[in-house]
Amino acid sequence: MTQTADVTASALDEALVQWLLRIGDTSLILGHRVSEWCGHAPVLEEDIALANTALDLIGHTQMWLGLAGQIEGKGRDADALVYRRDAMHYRNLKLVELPNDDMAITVMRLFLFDVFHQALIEGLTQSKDPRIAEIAAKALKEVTYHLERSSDLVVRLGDGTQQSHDRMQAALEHLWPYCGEMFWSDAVDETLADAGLAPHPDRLREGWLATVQDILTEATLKAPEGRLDVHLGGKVGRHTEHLGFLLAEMQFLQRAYPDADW
Amino acid sequence: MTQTADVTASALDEALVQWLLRIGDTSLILGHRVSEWCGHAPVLEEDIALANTALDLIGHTQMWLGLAGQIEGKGRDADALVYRRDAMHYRNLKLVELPNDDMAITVMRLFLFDVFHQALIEGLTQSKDPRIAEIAAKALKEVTYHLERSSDLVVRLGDGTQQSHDRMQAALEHLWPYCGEMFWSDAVDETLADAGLAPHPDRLREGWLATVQDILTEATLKAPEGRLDVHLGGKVGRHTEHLGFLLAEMQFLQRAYPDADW
Amino acid sequence: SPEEQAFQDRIDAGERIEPRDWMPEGYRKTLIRQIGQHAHSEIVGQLPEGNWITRAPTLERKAILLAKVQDEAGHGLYLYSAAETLGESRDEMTQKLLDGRMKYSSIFNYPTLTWADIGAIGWLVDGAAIMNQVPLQRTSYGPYARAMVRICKEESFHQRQGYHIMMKMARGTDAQREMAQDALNRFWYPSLMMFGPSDKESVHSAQNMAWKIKINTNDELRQKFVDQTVPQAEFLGLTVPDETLCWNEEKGGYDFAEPDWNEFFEVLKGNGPCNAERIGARQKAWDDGAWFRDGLSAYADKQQARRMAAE
Amino acid sequence: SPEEQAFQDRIDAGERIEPRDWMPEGYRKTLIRQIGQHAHSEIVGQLPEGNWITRAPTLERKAILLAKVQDEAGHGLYLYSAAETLGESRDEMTQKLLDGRMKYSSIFNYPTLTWADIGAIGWLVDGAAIMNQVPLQRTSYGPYARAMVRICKEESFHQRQGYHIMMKMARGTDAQREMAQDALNRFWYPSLMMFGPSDKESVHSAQNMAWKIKINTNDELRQKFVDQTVPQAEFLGLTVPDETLCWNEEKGGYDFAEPDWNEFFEVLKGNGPCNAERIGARQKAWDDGAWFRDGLSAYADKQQARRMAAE
Repeated sequence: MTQTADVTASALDEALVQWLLRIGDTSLILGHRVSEWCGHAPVLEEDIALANTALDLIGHTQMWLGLAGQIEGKGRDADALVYRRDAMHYRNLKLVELPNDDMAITVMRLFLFDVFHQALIEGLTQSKDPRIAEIAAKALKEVTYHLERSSDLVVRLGDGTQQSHDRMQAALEHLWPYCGEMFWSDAVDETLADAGLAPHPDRLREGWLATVQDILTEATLKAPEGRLDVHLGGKVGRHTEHLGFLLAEMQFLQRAYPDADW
Repeated sequence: MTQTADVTASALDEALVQWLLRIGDTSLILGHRVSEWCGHAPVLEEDIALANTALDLIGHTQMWLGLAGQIEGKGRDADALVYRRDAMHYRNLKLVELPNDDMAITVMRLFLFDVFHQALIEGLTQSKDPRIAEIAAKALKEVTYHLERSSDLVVRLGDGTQQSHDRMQAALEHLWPYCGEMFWSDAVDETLADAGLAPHPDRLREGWLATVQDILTEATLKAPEGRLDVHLGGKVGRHTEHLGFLLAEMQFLQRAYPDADW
Repeated sequence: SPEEQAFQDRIDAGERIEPRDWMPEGYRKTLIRQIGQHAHSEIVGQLPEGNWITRAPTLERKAILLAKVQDEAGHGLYLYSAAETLGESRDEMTQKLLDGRMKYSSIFNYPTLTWADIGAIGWLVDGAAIMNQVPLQRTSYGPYARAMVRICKEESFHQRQGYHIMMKMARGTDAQREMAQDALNRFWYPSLMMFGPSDKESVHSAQNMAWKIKINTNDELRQKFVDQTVPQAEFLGLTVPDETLCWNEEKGGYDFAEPDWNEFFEVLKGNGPCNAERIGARQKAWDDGAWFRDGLSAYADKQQARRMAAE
Repeated sequence: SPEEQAFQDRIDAGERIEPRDWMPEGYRKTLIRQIGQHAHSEIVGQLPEGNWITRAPTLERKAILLAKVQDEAGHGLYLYSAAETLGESRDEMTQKLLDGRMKYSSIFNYPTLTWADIGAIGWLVDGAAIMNQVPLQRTSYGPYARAMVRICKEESFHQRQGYHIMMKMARGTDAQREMAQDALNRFWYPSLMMFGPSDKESVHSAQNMAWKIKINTNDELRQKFVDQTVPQAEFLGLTVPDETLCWNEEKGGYDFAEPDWNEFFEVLKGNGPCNAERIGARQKAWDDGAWFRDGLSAYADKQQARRMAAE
């Protein structure tokens, strides 16, 4: 009995580490993309707001990956996980690694992700793992604010000029086939859900669709008819061609000066 | 006496290594920029021609930096020099590290550099150092062809449509203040010139101006009035902000997998 | 018709059809489509490999890869020229590529995620391409057959270079071996798909074979590819991601699992990992390059006018 | 005039001037120029530091840098607001920045080439900025003085963080120390230039001092900066790139070499290492963002129309 319980605990920990990498990497990479706007946003208020969002996401990354490293028990802290893994070992959603392109893509991506993220974090405040619940509780106010802000921008730009409407619609079409990965699940997600540690991704789909639909309607935008789940694989390390370039840039100093302390 | 001769020889070698890094790094970084066009050029013939130019330049890099490593005598081969130096130790001209932006910048930069490069390589075929003369002899046909091709394109695009003319003129204005670095010299260049190993950069200026002026006239373009030598420093390791990003990308694999053989 | 009969007789006799010869409309159209698609594949095929040129791990690898991508552009050039002899211009074909009326090989809708993918593409994708192309050196249309001769020669270099990369990786560090295995895992089935679905009973296929535009069935070529590739994988110490794979003594070849044809059709429909990126990149190159092409042709017009004025 | 006299009396009495108060046209114009230039410096100042956000070496450093750049945008916002109270809109000032009618601090025309530069900017550039700004908390124009109070509080954080980066680097590996020394070499003289050329005999300066828009002379501030910074450099074990530098017991401060004022004027004329890049980046942000700003204001108009229709 004890042995079985031990095996189960270790299998759970393994799944938990994977799950934490997924959520932590997703925060990191989205934060990175958002931070690329620093100094280049269309209006000063956006420079400030985007930097703020990036800061929140980097903060979440520190917590999620810190916990991942701790549970993994191989002496890797959040920085080691961030700066010393190559693309095939990253577990973020593909949605967040796509280039920013323009503010329409940036805003629309934040919105599509924030709807999911807010529901996920809210669910995680009820996690049976107090470490997860605690991080979620810290993050909840921030992600709720992110969602407010991005929904508001989607409405204003969707229902703005013809050009802003068209750009937002095009961004939506571009990003839609990447959204299904948020609800995709495998044994890792099953394990976490069964143990009461995290909501099953599948359970978040319906609420996401409803909220997204509401906001799109208000924004006079139209949900695409194509499949949501065309681009899967990020959660198991099969990424787009963009991630490698992002990491090469992000990791340069740690890779080039492995002995240095910063 | 012998000791003085030795010291002189070692001082010469030191200057020679610096000089070889300058020419080798310049070939490398320009080759890198040109190679970024692969698959993205405006017409198939350009895809081929640009890949060809990049190939030539990478080939020159192998020879120049191979010789640099050999003379340096610290066991660094061309790959070690290319993949394991950070930006402040790179010695290329700033001109070649600027982003491609568009084909006008790309073509104009190649032209402005090729005029200098062709004269330099031709001069180097007369170097008193047979190793340098040999490399130059190998490269001469290629750089002569580069110059033919880029001059031809400058003429055709300068005297093409109004738009192509304007873009070429804008590219010329953009690049002009970087050109002076080709003729800038310091003790390294003096040493090489005094020893009869390489033409003094200053001696190449007049010919460059004359050739450039001829082609620009044929291309119905106008040489800018501003200073040529606004942007110096690449030859002593003070670069633009662009080089760091270029190197992060280029060096990724060697940095991330220091023990690997490829 | 008698003309058609005479045409078929020439083909049956092993004669080459040349651009000015009479040919059935179906033959011409099928060839334009096939050669054009092949040309487009060379062009789009520059992108996944080009993706690693700036990150190649040594100068030598960089030079080899650059030369390879350059060869592909060259192949595109021969093939567009061959198709142009049939009456369709390169620009027309490019338009059809960009607006989706013409296809390119679906394999290029898969991403190159690690350096090992550059090896895998050379080894598997060029390997499969050669398998398809070698018989086409004997195709009935002269310009196409001659283009194939040149192309096959270069492709076999590329395949060897790709295999060499795989060898270095498979026999390298743990991380390299992991990348090599992962590349094989990802490219195996897409490579099998390169031969197309089984065409045993396709009427279309039968006509093309009669015309010697198609020489072997898809299944024959796929079998040949598997039989050639499996021992190569074993030599590398890599595992083909097919648990059902086993030697069939009786047929003298391997039994192997079919790729997921559903995925194949999805990719064909545009739902592959990189369809939008690939066409987007080509569209951007085309749009951004408009001023460049216009400039060159305006200059050519001016030169012509100047020459005429001087006469 | 009597108004002017009354105005000057208020200032001499240490009163604060507020937006609705009467003020001389010269005072207003000088302030708009000075506050606007300061605001522009915060905005353009995001760029050299922003250049390293995606490459910050640890998550903590990344977060600190992001927060710093965000603070700078915030400072820009306060300052534009302060300038707007004088009757010039943010968009007008932005236009003047982009077309060169208004300046920003020349220091931001120098590139950030290594991570140590992020340290050097915090330590030296923010250090010099604070030296300039602390007295301006007592400036005569209320909104400007209040903005300065907020800004100075944050800047001193930034300076400490910058110094901390330098400390880590200067006491780190050889490569790190080399970067730290190189950053000091490159940023020392440009930092000294931040106080501007000597203004001892400038009439302009005298008027601004009477108006309490300027509190100290450039030379006073520069001396103070050197006196504060040299011991900090010594503590780091770095060498200030000035061979003439030495303590002058008599004046109770350091003697030091003047920066190359020729370089200063060249950079001011547009010939600095990054002038074109900085303004180019701001112009691009402005142009690319036009549809975004238009979209938001179109929505605001529609909302207003809807509210009015509903009433």
